[in-house]
Amino acid sequence: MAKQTLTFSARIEIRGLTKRFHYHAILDHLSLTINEGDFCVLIGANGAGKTTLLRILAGLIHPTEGEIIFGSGQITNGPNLRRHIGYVGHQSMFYQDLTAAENLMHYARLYRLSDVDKAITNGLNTSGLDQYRNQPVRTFSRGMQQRLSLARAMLHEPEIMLFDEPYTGLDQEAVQFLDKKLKALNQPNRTILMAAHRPHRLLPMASHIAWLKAGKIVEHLPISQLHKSPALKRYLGAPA
Amino acid sequence: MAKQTLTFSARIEIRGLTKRFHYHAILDHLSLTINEGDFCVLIGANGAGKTTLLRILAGLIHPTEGEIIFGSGQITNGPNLRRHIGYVGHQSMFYQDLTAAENLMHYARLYRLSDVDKAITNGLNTSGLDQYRNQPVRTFSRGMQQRLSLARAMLHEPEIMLFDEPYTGLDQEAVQFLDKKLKALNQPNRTILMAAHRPHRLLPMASHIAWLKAGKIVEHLPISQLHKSPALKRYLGAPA
Amino acid sequence: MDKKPALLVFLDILSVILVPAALVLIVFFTPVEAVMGPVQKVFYFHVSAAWAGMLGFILAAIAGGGYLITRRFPWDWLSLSAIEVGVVFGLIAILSGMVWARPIWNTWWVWDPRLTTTAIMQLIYLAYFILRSGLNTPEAQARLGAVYAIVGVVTVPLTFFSIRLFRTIHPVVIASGSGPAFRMTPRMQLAFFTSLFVFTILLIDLVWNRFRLARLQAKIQQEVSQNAR
Amino acid sequence: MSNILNYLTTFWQMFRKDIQVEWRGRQGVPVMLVFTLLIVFLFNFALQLSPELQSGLAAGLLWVSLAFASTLGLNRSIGLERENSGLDGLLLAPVDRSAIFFAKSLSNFCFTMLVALILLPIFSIFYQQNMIRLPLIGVTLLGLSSYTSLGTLLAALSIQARTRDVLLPVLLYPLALPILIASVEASRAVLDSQPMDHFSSWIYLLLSCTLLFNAAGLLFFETILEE
Amino acid sequence: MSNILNYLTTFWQMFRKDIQVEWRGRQGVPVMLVFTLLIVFLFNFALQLSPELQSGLAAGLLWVSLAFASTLGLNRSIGLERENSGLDGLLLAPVDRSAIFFAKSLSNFCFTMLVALILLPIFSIFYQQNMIRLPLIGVTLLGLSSYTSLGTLLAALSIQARTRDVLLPVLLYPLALPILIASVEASRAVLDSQPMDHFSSWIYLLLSCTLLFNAAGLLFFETILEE
Ligand code: HEM
Ligand SMILES: Nc1ncnc2c1ncn2[C@@H]1O[C@H](COP(=O)(O)OP(=O)(O)OP(=O)(O)O)[C@@H](O)[C@H]1O
Ligand SMILES: Nc1ncnc2c1ncn2[C@@H]1O[C@H](COP(=O)(O)OP(=O)(O)OP(=O)(O)O)[C@@H](O)[C@H]1O
Ligand SMILES: [Mg+2]
Ligand SMILES: [Mg+2]
Repeated sequence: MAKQTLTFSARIEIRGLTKRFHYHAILDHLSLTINEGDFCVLIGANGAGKTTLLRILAGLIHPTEGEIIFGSGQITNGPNLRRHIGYVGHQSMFYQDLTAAENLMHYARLYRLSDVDKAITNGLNTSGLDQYRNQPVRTFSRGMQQRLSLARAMLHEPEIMLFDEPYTGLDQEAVQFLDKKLKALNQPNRTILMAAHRPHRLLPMASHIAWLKAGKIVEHLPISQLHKSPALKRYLGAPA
Repeated sequence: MAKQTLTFSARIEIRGLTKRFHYHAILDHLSLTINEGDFCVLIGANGAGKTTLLRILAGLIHPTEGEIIFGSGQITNGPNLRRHIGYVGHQSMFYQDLTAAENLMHYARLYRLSDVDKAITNGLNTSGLDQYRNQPVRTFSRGMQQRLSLARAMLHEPEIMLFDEPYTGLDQEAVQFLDKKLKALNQPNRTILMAAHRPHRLLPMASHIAWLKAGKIVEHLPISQLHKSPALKRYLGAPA
Repeated sequence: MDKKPALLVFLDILSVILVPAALVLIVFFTPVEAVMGPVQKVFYFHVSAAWAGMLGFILAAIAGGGYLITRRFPWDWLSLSAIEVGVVFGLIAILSGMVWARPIWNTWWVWDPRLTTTAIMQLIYLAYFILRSGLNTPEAQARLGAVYAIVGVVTVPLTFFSIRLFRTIHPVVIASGSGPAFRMTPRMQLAFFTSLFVFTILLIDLVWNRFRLARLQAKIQQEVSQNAR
Repeated sequence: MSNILNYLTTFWQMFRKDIQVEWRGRQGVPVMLVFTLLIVFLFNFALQLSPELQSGLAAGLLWVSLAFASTLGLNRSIGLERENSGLDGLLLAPVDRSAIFFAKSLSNFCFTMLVALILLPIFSIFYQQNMIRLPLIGVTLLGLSSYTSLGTLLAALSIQARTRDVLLPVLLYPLALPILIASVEASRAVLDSQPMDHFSSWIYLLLSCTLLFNAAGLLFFETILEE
Repeated sequence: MSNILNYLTTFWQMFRKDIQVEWRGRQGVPVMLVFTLLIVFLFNFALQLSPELQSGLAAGLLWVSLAFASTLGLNRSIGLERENSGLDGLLLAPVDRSAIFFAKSLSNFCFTMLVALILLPIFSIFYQQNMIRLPLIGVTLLGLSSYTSLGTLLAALSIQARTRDVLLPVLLYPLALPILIASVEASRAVLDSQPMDHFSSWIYLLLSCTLLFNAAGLLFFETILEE
């Protein structure tokens, strides 16, 4: 099995993306390019379409129009592309009757990881769920489910990571784990796109910020240029 | 219909509360008193039992042992008590096929509010969902659902408000609305108990803080006394 | 709303003329069948309606395929229109069959395979509407509706062949059946093929008109949702 | 006095909401209707019921298909309350939970009865006998009202299980057997134009089942809903 | 080559997971089994099947009850993937979606077949004839395999609808009718000890249905799952 990872460049180019629900365009000819190695924070009001955008990128919903080019565009949609993508959404995506370890095992096998056991132990360890590994996911609290979701999404160490408000429900300890993990992940060959409502804590880590408004990306700047957009600064407000 | 509100005092006294799942005690002889007019922030690690505690207080699950006394204890469980309680949980509790306005209407009628229309318009206004009032809840984004949940819980202006991470998924605008609303709600005859993971923004508003750990409340202090508990201060960490 | 294409106007007029013409042909031109009497004249519309209905369902499956390949809504409108019109024709076939059955078999309904498979085919396409109405977006309706229309079309040949598969009291005319068939005189054949033709024209006309209605509905919805915000 | 009024308000509001949701989605009644027809066709094929037999079977088939269909309706009606923990919302409301029970069983009854009323003329055609008779409608009314109150009770029980999707029929059918038998027997007697006193015992059985299950709802619904 | 291997790995992993979940909860098979027995009792009561009749009806009843029961199994099996958007997790995985289809239909088939195998001896006792015959088992195998592949396909269709709880039977039964008829006819022929060539056309019909619906799964499953 030749590793395709070698040739994959984690660049995302979105061109003229439109998504309509009942003829109402949530995303309206949106264009955005995220270069390999970027850590882009996606902000926008409730209902702006952040989740919709991320789900389209993850291949979970189909856009009405427009195209998305990953890397140099050789790998088009399908299993080979999905191998390079990790996604953490609003919901936890687990089999409620299986234990944490069994769920991770299932995904590890679907991703055909070479060392399944190590990957699982590692995932449970870093998310601090070791002691709950044999407990059915059904009994997990919200924060525990979120931790497990993060572990699941990082299991196969994808080059493109899509996070939809990943800090939701995490306690102080887990927040620190995620911060650390994000710093470790943030490498030149990996692209991170993260929807967040209170991005202040992320600003030191992230490289770019994109503002989704009325179906379009109205601002997309490196963090260092933030001062150039007073509107964006105003929207972000004071750190909470 | 005589208003019972006049005689109701919004005090919560929890005595020896135990909740076991499969013989494992999540809450273990927990005792806590929240006085009328308090705004108590409940903190604790993921899986500590915050949600369990709040759901027990809301009457959604029954404790294994222990008792809870509301007010002076005359009003025991049942409809009369539930009238004074508002709860915002992890889930949104709406009929997905009905619109936002219809859902609020349903609850307003169940609570037998005197001016249903005004209550709904008011609720939708303050939560900024006016333009979505006739859209089915099914199509709402996470943040919009959370806003609606808040509107629902406050519809009947209860004396006891239980919030489980109410800031989840809210954007900047909604956060400000909630802050303002909380300040308005925080009155001498109203008690607020709120589970939160990053309570720094709440500290100026709240009056007390309670720390749930290993099934017990290990600290319960007025905010002003926070400096007396170095462990708690360490747990809270630096403001994010 | 754009103007009706000339061909459609022509089809409209054609069907308005042809349906009464066929009726006249059937009533005055064909002989009265010896055994069954005048009721037998239901035959022409009965078979034609059943034929048109099945044609509609097959058309819907093809249009469904078109949607899945191109992902363009007009195909979906066509598929939906064809099924709606097909269901109406199917109902006409069943009702006219019932009218026929009453004097011949002395009952409105028997549990005969042909009758049952026809009714089941109707239910399949009623379920199609239930499926669509349970889906939230036009995209999902189109996509899943197309899959269902394609999978569902397998019952059409089954209904057609049911009289040839099972022992049945329902007559077989087309194909060299040996069952309780009746012979068609040349005049009967003329009327029969005429009404088949007329119903085919009627099907095309109705589907086309319904298709335009679907397009209009989509347009209105679009405008409404644009004005909403 | 004001208590009774409150009770009725709750009852009415819950009932109204069910009608509203059904009206919005228009899914329960059509699904049930198509489903009953399907069952009838399926049985006629699979069991190859011969025509002579069928007139006697009409009552049995009517009730079996109504029983199956109304399970669908019950599942949907209670699934509605469960989506996104809507049940929590109800439990929080300051209302008597038994009022919720009565409202739910009334709405379930209405939907199933509607299906039955559409079914009777269709059955009349299929089985060549006039089934649109007042006494038969009366029996259907009684039978369905006890069936749906039992069903509502058990549906509330079953949603708390992990296997809620499939549990209801397994709980419901055995318990509903007396109701079904009584309804079938009474319907058969009506169709055979027997005098009332020949089957009055079945009617009494149905009446007492209705009373019993409604009383059970009144007593136990609160207990069933709490977690 | 490595593609085929990948495909098989996915298939095997999905199948294994279904078995694991079933083993953990032990909910699908027992529920189906109890349900089939209930249906048999219900029919015997409601339709007042007389003992002489029953031997001819056994095949019909067997298939009707299997059809009903396996709908429960299908609902549960696909409900499993839906809970907490588990379906999203599957869609994210770098696997061929048709492999998921084959795995799901195999596991559904296994559970239903297990129920059928337990049912055959029970039916033998109820209807006083030996039903544990190899040809009958063969017919059951064929019939159920095409039934479950069609069912899996339609279950995937129906979970995307708002009325998913109740939609499946309405979609499935009419389309499955050919399968059911063929299975009933073939089973009847086997029970009457007819020679194979008397009912071989039914067997061919079943074989072609199996092929057809599996091909439909291969073609359409990807399309069905995308949102
Ligand atoms: C409710 C009752 C009936 C239904 C649902 C029904 C249905 C159908 C359908 C769907 C067809 C067209 C299928 C095909 O072309 O193969 C058909 C054809 C036909 N029907 Fe009926 N029918 C009914 C009653 C009757 C009765 C009572 C008669 C006359 C005794 C009759 C005579 C015929 C004949 C002669 C054909 C043409 C058969 C052929 O060659 O295919 N039908 N019927
Ligand atoms: N099926 C649908 N029909 C109609 N509108 C829909 C549908 N699904 C989503 N929407 C609309 O799409 C918009 C975007 O939703 P989305 O979940 O992407 O927002 P978001 O940016 O993630 O918001 P949040 O910050 O609250 O999570 C919302 O306004 C929502 O009402
Ligand atoms: N049915 C159950 N069986 C066994 N354990 C359970 C069950 N339900 C909950 N638990 C356990 O109860 C504990 C408390 O859960 P709870 O949801 O109250 O935590 P929480 O403090 O709200 O956590 P979070 O901050 O993540 O929301 C968890 O450890 C969970 O594993
Ligand atoms: Mg979102
Ligand atoms: Mg919690």
